[in-house]
Amino acid sequence: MDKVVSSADEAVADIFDGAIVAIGGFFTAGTPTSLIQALARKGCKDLTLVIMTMGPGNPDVLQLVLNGQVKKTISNYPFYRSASQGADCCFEIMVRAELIEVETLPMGTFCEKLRAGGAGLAAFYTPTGVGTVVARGKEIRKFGDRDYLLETAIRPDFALVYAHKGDRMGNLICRKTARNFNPDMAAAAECTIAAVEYLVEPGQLDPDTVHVPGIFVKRVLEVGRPSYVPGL
Amino acid sequence: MDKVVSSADEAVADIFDGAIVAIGGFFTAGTPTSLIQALARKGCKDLTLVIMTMGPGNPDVLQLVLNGQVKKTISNYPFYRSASQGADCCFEIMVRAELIEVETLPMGTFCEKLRAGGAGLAAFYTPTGVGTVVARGKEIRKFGDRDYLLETAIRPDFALVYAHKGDRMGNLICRKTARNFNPDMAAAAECTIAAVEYLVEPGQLDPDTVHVPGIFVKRVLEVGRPSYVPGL
Amino acid sequence: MATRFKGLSRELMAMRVANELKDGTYVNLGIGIPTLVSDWIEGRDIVLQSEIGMLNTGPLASQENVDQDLINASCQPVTERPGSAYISTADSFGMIRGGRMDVAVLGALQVSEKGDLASWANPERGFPEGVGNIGGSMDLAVGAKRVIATMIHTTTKGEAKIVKNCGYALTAEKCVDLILTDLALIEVTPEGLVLKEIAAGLTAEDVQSVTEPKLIIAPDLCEFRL
Amino acid sequence: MATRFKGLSRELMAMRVANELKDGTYVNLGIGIPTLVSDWIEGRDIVLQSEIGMLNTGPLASQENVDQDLINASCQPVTERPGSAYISTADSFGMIRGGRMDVAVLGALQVSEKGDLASWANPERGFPEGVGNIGGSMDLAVGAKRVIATMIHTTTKGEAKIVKNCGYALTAEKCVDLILTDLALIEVTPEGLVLKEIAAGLTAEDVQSVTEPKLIIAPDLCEFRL
Repeated sequence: MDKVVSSADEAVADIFDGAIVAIGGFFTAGTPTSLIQALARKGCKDLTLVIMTMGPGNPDVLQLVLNGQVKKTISNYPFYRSASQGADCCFEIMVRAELIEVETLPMGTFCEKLRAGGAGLAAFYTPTGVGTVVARGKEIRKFGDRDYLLETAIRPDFALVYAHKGDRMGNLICRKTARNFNPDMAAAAECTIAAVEYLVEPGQLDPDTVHVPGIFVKRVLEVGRPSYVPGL
Repeated sequence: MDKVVSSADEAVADIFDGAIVAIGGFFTAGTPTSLIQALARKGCKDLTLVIMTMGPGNPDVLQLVLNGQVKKTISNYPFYRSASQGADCCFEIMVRAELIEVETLPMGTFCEKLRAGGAGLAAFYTPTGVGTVVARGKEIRKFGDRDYLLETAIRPDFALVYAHKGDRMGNLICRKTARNFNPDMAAAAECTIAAVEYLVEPGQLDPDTVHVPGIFVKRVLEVGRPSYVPGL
Repeated sequence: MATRFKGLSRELMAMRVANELKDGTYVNLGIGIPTLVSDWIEGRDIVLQSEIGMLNTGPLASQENVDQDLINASCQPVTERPGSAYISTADSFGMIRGGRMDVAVLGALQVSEKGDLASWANPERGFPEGVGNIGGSMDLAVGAKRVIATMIHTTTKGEAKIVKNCGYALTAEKCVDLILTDLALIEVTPEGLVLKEIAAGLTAEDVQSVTEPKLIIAPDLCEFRL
Repeated sequence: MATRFKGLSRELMAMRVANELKDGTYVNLGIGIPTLVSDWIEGRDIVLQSEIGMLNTGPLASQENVDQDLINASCQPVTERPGSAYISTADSFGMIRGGRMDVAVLGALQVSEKGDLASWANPERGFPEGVGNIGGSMDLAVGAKRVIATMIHTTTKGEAKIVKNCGYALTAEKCVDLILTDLALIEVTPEGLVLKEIAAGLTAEDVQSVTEPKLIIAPDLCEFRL
């Protein structure tokens, strides 16, 4: 199995209008920048993005917003922390204008909905969000003496993920906190596309240390290791 | 934090009568033999064991049965495959005599109940077991066009787990298929006790390759690397 | 007692299953006849999953390269292939339920005409209801995109194992896509069971005589394609 | 507009929180004042968790040892300590909900007398209801064994932030165990809010005058133990 593709444009070629696209990365760490840029070039519309944040540390996703490609986001920390930075941000402006719909989830629920999707579960009961606005319209159920909230799985159509090393079969190893959402998004999506810093041959990754088994990955693109200054 | 204990007996000293004890290992791979032996020496009674199998590849757990320490097992492959081997097995004999209660779960449900316990979830909906005897008395619910079964989390009082390497803070690295149930049992239990082949100092394990973060582990016992012939 | 027909050996059954598998797919092989399938796919571009928590499982280990920490779900020492990955058993079943197995080849005790599978509880063992070795069978039957059930066509007493309704405890409902026995290859379709291939020297009537539901004879019925 | 009392600096607030932490525990520090707590526990046997997916997070990185792949949940470059471990964010929150954090120190906008916490949605930002940066706050508030809420005692307009009922969107109900402001240390008990320590030069009446619910004065009320 050789899942290597030779360009970011080829990697995202079948993403369609209206697709649900999960994008890995936690602020600056572990974001598949070149795949997001290719998605902007491709220009498909009405996208639902499943992504930690829109803006902070992630200027490339703002290009998708500026292009008018984003219909909805499912996020946990969508906005700039600072109100002044936020006021200038095209995403915030479009949210206030009701041009983009935002679903905000607790970070643990956000992850777990993806994890459930990847693991073939329909839904789960979590204690997080009970008694808050997150619980609106959702079932509350008591187990033991505690209330839990029913949350359903997310199965994105596509996931754009990032890893430090990957082999041709799609096995991925992430590095430090750049791992973050990438493994669970890779497992949850129907079609997962991985940007890897270093492409290696099968057999060169220690099988005990693989974070994303190749079965979850449809395409692998080598992007090299960029150098940047982390922080917001 | 130094979680190292100097003997298996010390490691299991607070396991109490009536405790729910999860025991790692898949047949012969990754079983904390010396901790099971210490539990037999300690002799506490009315135990509920959460364990893949009773017997095949696991003679030490049969000693717990012979000692009359086991009230119930929650397993997924409890018996010998061969009826003739099974007929001679003390566990099967006691099950038939209704002296030990057996709850049999699909293997994926077994794992996932532990995973949910460790992750602070109360329950989940799985497609596995719908339309079978496993579904008896459990809620069935439709999500989309498919039926799912409600399964609740397991939170054992103790977990006896096994790893290849461990550091003093309880970080563990497993080896090949000896990983199996060990990480999820470690996360699920109130008190997790780890037998490790090699004890190392904090800093000697690559943090990207840890399978069980030390936060889940209360005690670490170095047991050396035994040599045995795998198979049933 | 019904006539016992002569059909494929277990090894040739495994070979026939191997011919069903496509390159570039992920496959889980159950215990028994399914395990033998691995002998027939060496060198092919098929990734085997072991539900214990391994992807890209290699052939059984020979005595000198046994690794005590490396077994398959049947507890047999196996080997790695380039591009293997280990995962926890929980993640392994996440993968299975999540629909990532293109094919699961499972042993069977009974298969119904609707594709219900009974594979884990032989009443002869005499356990209380609901008790037995379920193992990974239910998850695989439910999760795999395509389920191939393999078994000897009849019991040792000559009773049909392809039945109208399973009398044994179910593994999963309506999950089997293809049945391969020593005597026949039968596809489960919405219209019923379609007899597609049979063992050399047998007729469709022979197979029907040891099969409880009425079989639909495929227009291109032929001998086993081996 | 209420009188603005002079209390602890943010740095000393962080120091006071650090004194609450016990050796041998696992602690998560939120954004803002909580982040500063790490400066006061260096060399102590406390393991910090970053919800991004790291255990045993070390101090902030200095310019020369920045690793672009190593940040905390506030996106600040940090360092490893011996015995660190990386996990996925999903596993990190499993750990948090599963009750493995001995203490979470969280920033707050309001805390009610029942210990309700409002920390994520400032209505001044003007987002639609339910929209904002929830981040990891809800999971931490629900999952940690002990929640310490830190905040400046009043708003910039001098309004009380310790209130009978939170007017801002909740993070979680009845989750706060201890409130640390620049003016006071207040324990949340079934009987109500107990004023335990106050800033030098202030009286219990001063603190009460900028606090909405009636405070219970601890018999051993004293100046901040720094």
